[in-house]
Amino acid sequence: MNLLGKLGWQAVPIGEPIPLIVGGFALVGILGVLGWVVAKGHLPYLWREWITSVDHKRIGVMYCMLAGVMLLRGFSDAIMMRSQLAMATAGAQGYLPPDHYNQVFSAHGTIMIFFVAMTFMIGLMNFAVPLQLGVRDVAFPTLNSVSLWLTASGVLLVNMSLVVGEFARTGWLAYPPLSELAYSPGVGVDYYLVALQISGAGTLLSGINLTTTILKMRAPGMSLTRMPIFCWTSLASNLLIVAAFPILTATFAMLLLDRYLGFHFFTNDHGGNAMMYINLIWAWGHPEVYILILPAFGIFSEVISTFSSKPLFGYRSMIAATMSICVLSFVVWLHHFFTMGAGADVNGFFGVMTMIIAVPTGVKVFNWLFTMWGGRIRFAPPMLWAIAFMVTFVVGGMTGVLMAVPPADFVLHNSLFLVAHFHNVVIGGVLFGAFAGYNYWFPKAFGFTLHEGWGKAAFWCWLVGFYVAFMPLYALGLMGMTRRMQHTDDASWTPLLLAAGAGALIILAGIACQIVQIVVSIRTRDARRDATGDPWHGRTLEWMTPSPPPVFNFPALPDVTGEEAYWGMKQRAIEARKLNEEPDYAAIHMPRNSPTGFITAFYTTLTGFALIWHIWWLAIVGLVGAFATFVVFAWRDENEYEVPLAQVRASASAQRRVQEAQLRDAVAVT
Amino acid sequence: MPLVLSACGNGVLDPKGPVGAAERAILLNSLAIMLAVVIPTVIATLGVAWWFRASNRRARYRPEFTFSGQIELVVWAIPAMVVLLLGGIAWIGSHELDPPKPIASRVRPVLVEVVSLDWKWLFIYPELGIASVNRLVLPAGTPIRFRLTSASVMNSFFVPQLGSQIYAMAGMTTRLNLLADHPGRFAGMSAQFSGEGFSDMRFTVDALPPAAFAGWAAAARGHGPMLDAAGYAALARRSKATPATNYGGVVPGLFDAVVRMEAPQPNLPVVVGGSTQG
Amino acid sequence: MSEDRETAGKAGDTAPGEARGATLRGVVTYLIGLGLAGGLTAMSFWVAATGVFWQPGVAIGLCVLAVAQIGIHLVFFLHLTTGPDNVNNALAVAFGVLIIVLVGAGSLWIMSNLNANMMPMDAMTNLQIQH
Amino acid sequence: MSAAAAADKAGGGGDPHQLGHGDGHDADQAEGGIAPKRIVTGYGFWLFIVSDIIMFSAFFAAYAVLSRATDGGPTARQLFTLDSVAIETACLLLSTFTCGMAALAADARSLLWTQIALLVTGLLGFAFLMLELSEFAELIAKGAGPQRSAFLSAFFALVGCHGLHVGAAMLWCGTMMAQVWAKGFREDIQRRLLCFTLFWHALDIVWVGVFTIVYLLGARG
Ligand code: HEA
Ligand code: HEA
Ligand code: CUA
Ligand SMILES: [Cu+2]
Repeated sequence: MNLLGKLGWQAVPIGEPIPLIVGGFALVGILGVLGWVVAKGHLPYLWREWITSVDHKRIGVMYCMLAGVMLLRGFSDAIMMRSQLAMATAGAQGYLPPDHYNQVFSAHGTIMIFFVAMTFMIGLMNFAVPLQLGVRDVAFPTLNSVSLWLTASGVLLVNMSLVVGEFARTGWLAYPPLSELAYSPGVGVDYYLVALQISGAGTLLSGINLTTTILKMRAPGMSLTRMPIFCWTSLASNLLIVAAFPILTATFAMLLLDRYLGFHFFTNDHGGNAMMYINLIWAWGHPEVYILILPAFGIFSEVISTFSSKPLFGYRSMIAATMSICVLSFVVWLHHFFTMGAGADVNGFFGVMTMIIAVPTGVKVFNWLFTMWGGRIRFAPPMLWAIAFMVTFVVGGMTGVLMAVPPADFVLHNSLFLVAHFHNVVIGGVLFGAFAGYNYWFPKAFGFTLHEGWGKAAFWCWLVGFYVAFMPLYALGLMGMTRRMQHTDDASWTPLLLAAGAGALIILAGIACQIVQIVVSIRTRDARRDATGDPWHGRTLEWMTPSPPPVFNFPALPDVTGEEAYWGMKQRAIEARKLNEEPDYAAIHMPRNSPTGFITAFYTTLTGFALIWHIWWLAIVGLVGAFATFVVFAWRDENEYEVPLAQVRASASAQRRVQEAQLRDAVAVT
Repeated sequence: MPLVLSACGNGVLDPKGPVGAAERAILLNSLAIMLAVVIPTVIATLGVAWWFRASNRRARYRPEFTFSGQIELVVWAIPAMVVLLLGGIAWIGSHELDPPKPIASRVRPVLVEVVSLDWKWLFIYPELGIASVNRLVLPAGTPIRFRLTSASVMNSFFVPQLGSQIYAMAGMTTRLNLLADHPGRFAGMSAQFSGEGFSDMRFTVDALPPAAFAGWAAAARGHGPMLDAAGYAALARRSKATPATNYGGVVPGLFDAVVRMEAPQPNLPVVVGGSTQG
Repeated sequence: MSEDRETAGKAGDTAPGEARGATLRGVVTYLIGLGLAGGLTAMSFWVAATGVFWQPGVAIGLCVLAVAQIGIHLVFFLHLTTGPDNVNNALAVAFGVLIIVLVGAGSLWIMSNLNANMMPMDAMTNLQIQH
Repeated sequence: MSAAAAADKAGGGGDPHQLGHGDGHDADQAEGGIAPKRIVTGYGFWLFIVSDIIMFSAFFAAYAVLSRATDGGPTARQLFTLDSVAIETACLLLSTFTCGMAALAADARSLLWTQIALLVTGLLGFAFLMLELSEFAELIAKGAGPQRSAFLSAFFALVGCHGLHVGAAMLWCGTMMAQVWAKGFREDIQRRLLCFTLFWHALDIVWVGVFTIVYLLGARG
């Protein structure tokens, strides 16, 4: 038996310089950062305060940072694809051979959906939901850390495939039989499956955690119909995670069994049925896109209402729309394979069900419109993203509905029209939402605001770049260009392909602005401190805390008496010309930090890597290690510490002084 | 949108047969219906945002305007009505244009059996006893009944100017009916990613006047290689950007043998270390 | 926080699966559950084996028996009730059941439709031979 | 409310990690507030079970679709004998009962009876697993292994997945016994016991689906 399984020197793709160089840079970068951290003596700090942290705010921030880094990876893939397609026209071959190009789009799709869009959204929910609910942390803080590190483990494995072995060349959903051992004998698909199984487990746990938090832990008085709308959309999104991810796990498990143990779920021979995979993966896949978009809808609702200085219009109707999208998303999945040969009744039924989703979505759009109506709109960056979203998303949604008409989809399926549709909703919806949330909550997380000028510059580059990059794809799709082409032959497509490439470059400029924005903001942070904790005149409870909030968030849980809890408190204070009575404070027990998450993820990474390379002994070591970690964690006796009363009082009275000053200003104005 | 319309010669907006034409009509009608809602929505969004900007002192600030029963009703009703209309179109359209549904015509249909291979298309004319690779020749004005399968991974058979695409999958047969109104040359392709040679997995479609088609078939029959077991085994080997060829004869029942997976299996890639060598 | 709210304690929540009442009553509940579940299981096995029933109906009968038994488990072992303290627990189960029904029924419908549309003719005859 | 839950409140275990305000603030859900820790934990685990069952339903769906895809190999009717399945079913059902007894014993703070009930539960689970494994071995020896046909793949995956769960639950059972023994009936141990019993009961529910759909319906062909 070979101790290293299939692993050997030939696994390093010397023949393909590009991934090696990219990987090399990444490696040097990571080692550089690590070296710097160690040399500066920051490691113990990082370990104590971040890596082992179980604080939902820090975990949220780490999720977002992970997503930010992966955005850059996903974007470098995107630039490679766009430049390849701009060069490889009219029969030219470009610089990426199919073998490599196919890995690039598969990795791009996988990374963008799982490790950018979803990771970013989970990060924002983690950060904001407990604050908005007026509680001190999520239901299971240590589990939260496990979720984070399992996601990171998936990220690590996907990136490892750059330098050790290869990634899947099957598209981001790895349809069999192409992804079966017979047609993809390399380790690429194994990397894909194992990495996503691990991060999927993390996502599922995080979904359970947040659902429990929202349903079982809210500030006293915060009934479900007093919850901020972002909490509602988060609830819907996490319910979808709880219901959809197990389907993905099962589906991937079947494909893994096919590949590792010679089962025949989806093989061509012995009665396997690849259509079953396609059916199951979309039964997860469609809800997945709503897992992404629903939190974004929530962010936009908060942002639009805050920056219009008005409560959200039609709050209850928004809740109804959210929950109906949540349920409807489970009855439409066939629209991804209208052309597989199902009968007219089936196609018609799922087509109609799909369109019905446009109704609650439309209701949301109109409610946002009426929220702005009669408002006093401030065009800060979050609001700009929100308005751009409203305009862009309706276009993308419309093209989605167009493809929900089966006969139209018969000619649009798998064309660049489809690619344009989903970038239109995923960038114009999810990514814009992530950026809006990022600009909105950044001051809360770090205590200083982001530079507005650079933020606006980034916004405009992104907006223009997006339209230049993706509108041509609609046209190309109608002209008959299919997706996943490594090169094209039709010379008349060249101008549009060049335009799309140029669009990606404009987006690059936008990204550059975002990076400059964050650097400038950090360097000038002292000038841009958020002293009040409420830089946007917010309406929900997170703005009641100082920025950044103390570990325990609230010295005493706020008493909620209506919708828009914090806005109400501020109004009442203005009327009464004084803050409400100071509550009794007590010492607070908070969960101790714990390395459980990190260590578990270490062992799962080990197991994952071992499985990919068939190093069976190592896989067993990893599993035993994970179990041991679990038992050790379960055995510990002390899992809380006490924040002394004095510290709670100090924090509370500091914030009270700030709020009194704010109140004086407000009273002076009226 | 003008950009889209002007740029679409050769594509799905320039159909050459009844299926494609109907699909284009459905596409454009649905688009128009939705644009009737979407364009006002976009304009209203921009307009409202601009008018109610904080610096506009003429705009009335109405923070209490947070609910209105009438508006709620309208807001749910507008998309619902649109969807009712579109849903009707979708339901009827999927029945009218169901791919297996024969095309009504006085002309007797021609049967073509399509096999997707790594990475080329095999077209068998069982009634004529001939076959071709990467070139589909059709009689114009004649309904074509396709039966499709795959000898390896999934592909999707797609001729944008003729209309509907459909998957080709191993061990199964899908059905499709198309018709080219007039003679002409169209591009065909696989629309479902199938690996390494996917980008070149294209074919030309030549719709000939019926007489010319008969002539082509007669000329092809008996000339060129024979598609027997050995010929098929050679064809099934992986190849990229395969040039178009004709076969002068086909063993009967080849298509069904491929469906039953009794035909020789294509050679598969070998693994060296972690990476695949094509 | 106001004192009254703390004591206002209308029906609170119950942890899922939590039994209430004395040990003895608990044992009795479990015994009843065991008896019912055991009876239904025996019935299932008997229905499957015996020939006294109209055969095409047996499959449905077995499914009904299984659903009944799952209900027994939920009520007597997992202590799921319709009481106000159990609303959240019941809702979670209902949501899960809804999804399972939607995805399960949808998948079976889609797959049978696809298979029917795509079976090569002779495979269809094969299928009939197998029975 | 059970004695344990009441004790929970008294013991100040009201709210998870004291993340809320004060102890055991048990306000009405509709009015918000933070549920006691026992409920929060139980509810989270309940959601996990729901998701686990959804995962099983995907395997069930795959089995239902593929159960006829025997590729000319043995069919369910030819393979399955109901005797051992009946014994397996009895084992699991009884173990569910003893598992409930363990919960009651723990509620009553009886260390001895808790341990005995857990032990019996685990042993019954072990018996179940052994029977299942011997059935698997027999099938494989007959040439009816998972590689034979899609039907057998789906069968082994579904039943094997349930078996894996039972195996994991046995590991957990052992861990619980050790913890109860070492730490006594502490609140966190009690909560874990609650989750464990939920898990065990849920496995039996899945088994009802398995023996009905796979074995009883399968044996009829
Ligand atoms: C969330 C999903 C997402 C996002 C955001 C994107 C973003 C982009 N995508 Fe793509 N894409 C997919 C999901 C996504 N994509 C999927 C699922 C596929 C299908 C794959 C398949 O076929 O299997 C695909 C396929 C795909 C293709 C292949 C089309 C084909 O099949 O022929 C192309 C071609 O150019 C492309 C281009 C782009 C471009 C130019 C962007 C640009 O918009 C890139 C945008 C750049 C960034 C997003 C980076 C910005 C990051 C920062 C500035 C960091 C900031 C940090 C903080 C805020 C903390 N994408
Ligand atoms: C966040 C991601 C996201 C979102 C929100 C959506 C939203 C929608 N999507 Fe999209 N979709 C994807 C991501 C997303 N999609 C991805 C990634 C794929 C491709 C995957 C792949 O193959 O790789 C895809 C593919 C896809 C297909 C498959 C096409 C094909 O493969 O051939 C279809 C077909 O029906 C579709 C439809 C829709 C519809 C109807 C909506 C609706 O929810 C949109 C609703 C919104 C509106 C309609 C706009 C607002 C409404 C109004 C202003 C009211 C008035 C309007 C009307 C009444 C029409 N999508
Ligand atoms: Cu695919 Cu039948
Ligand atoms: Cu979808």
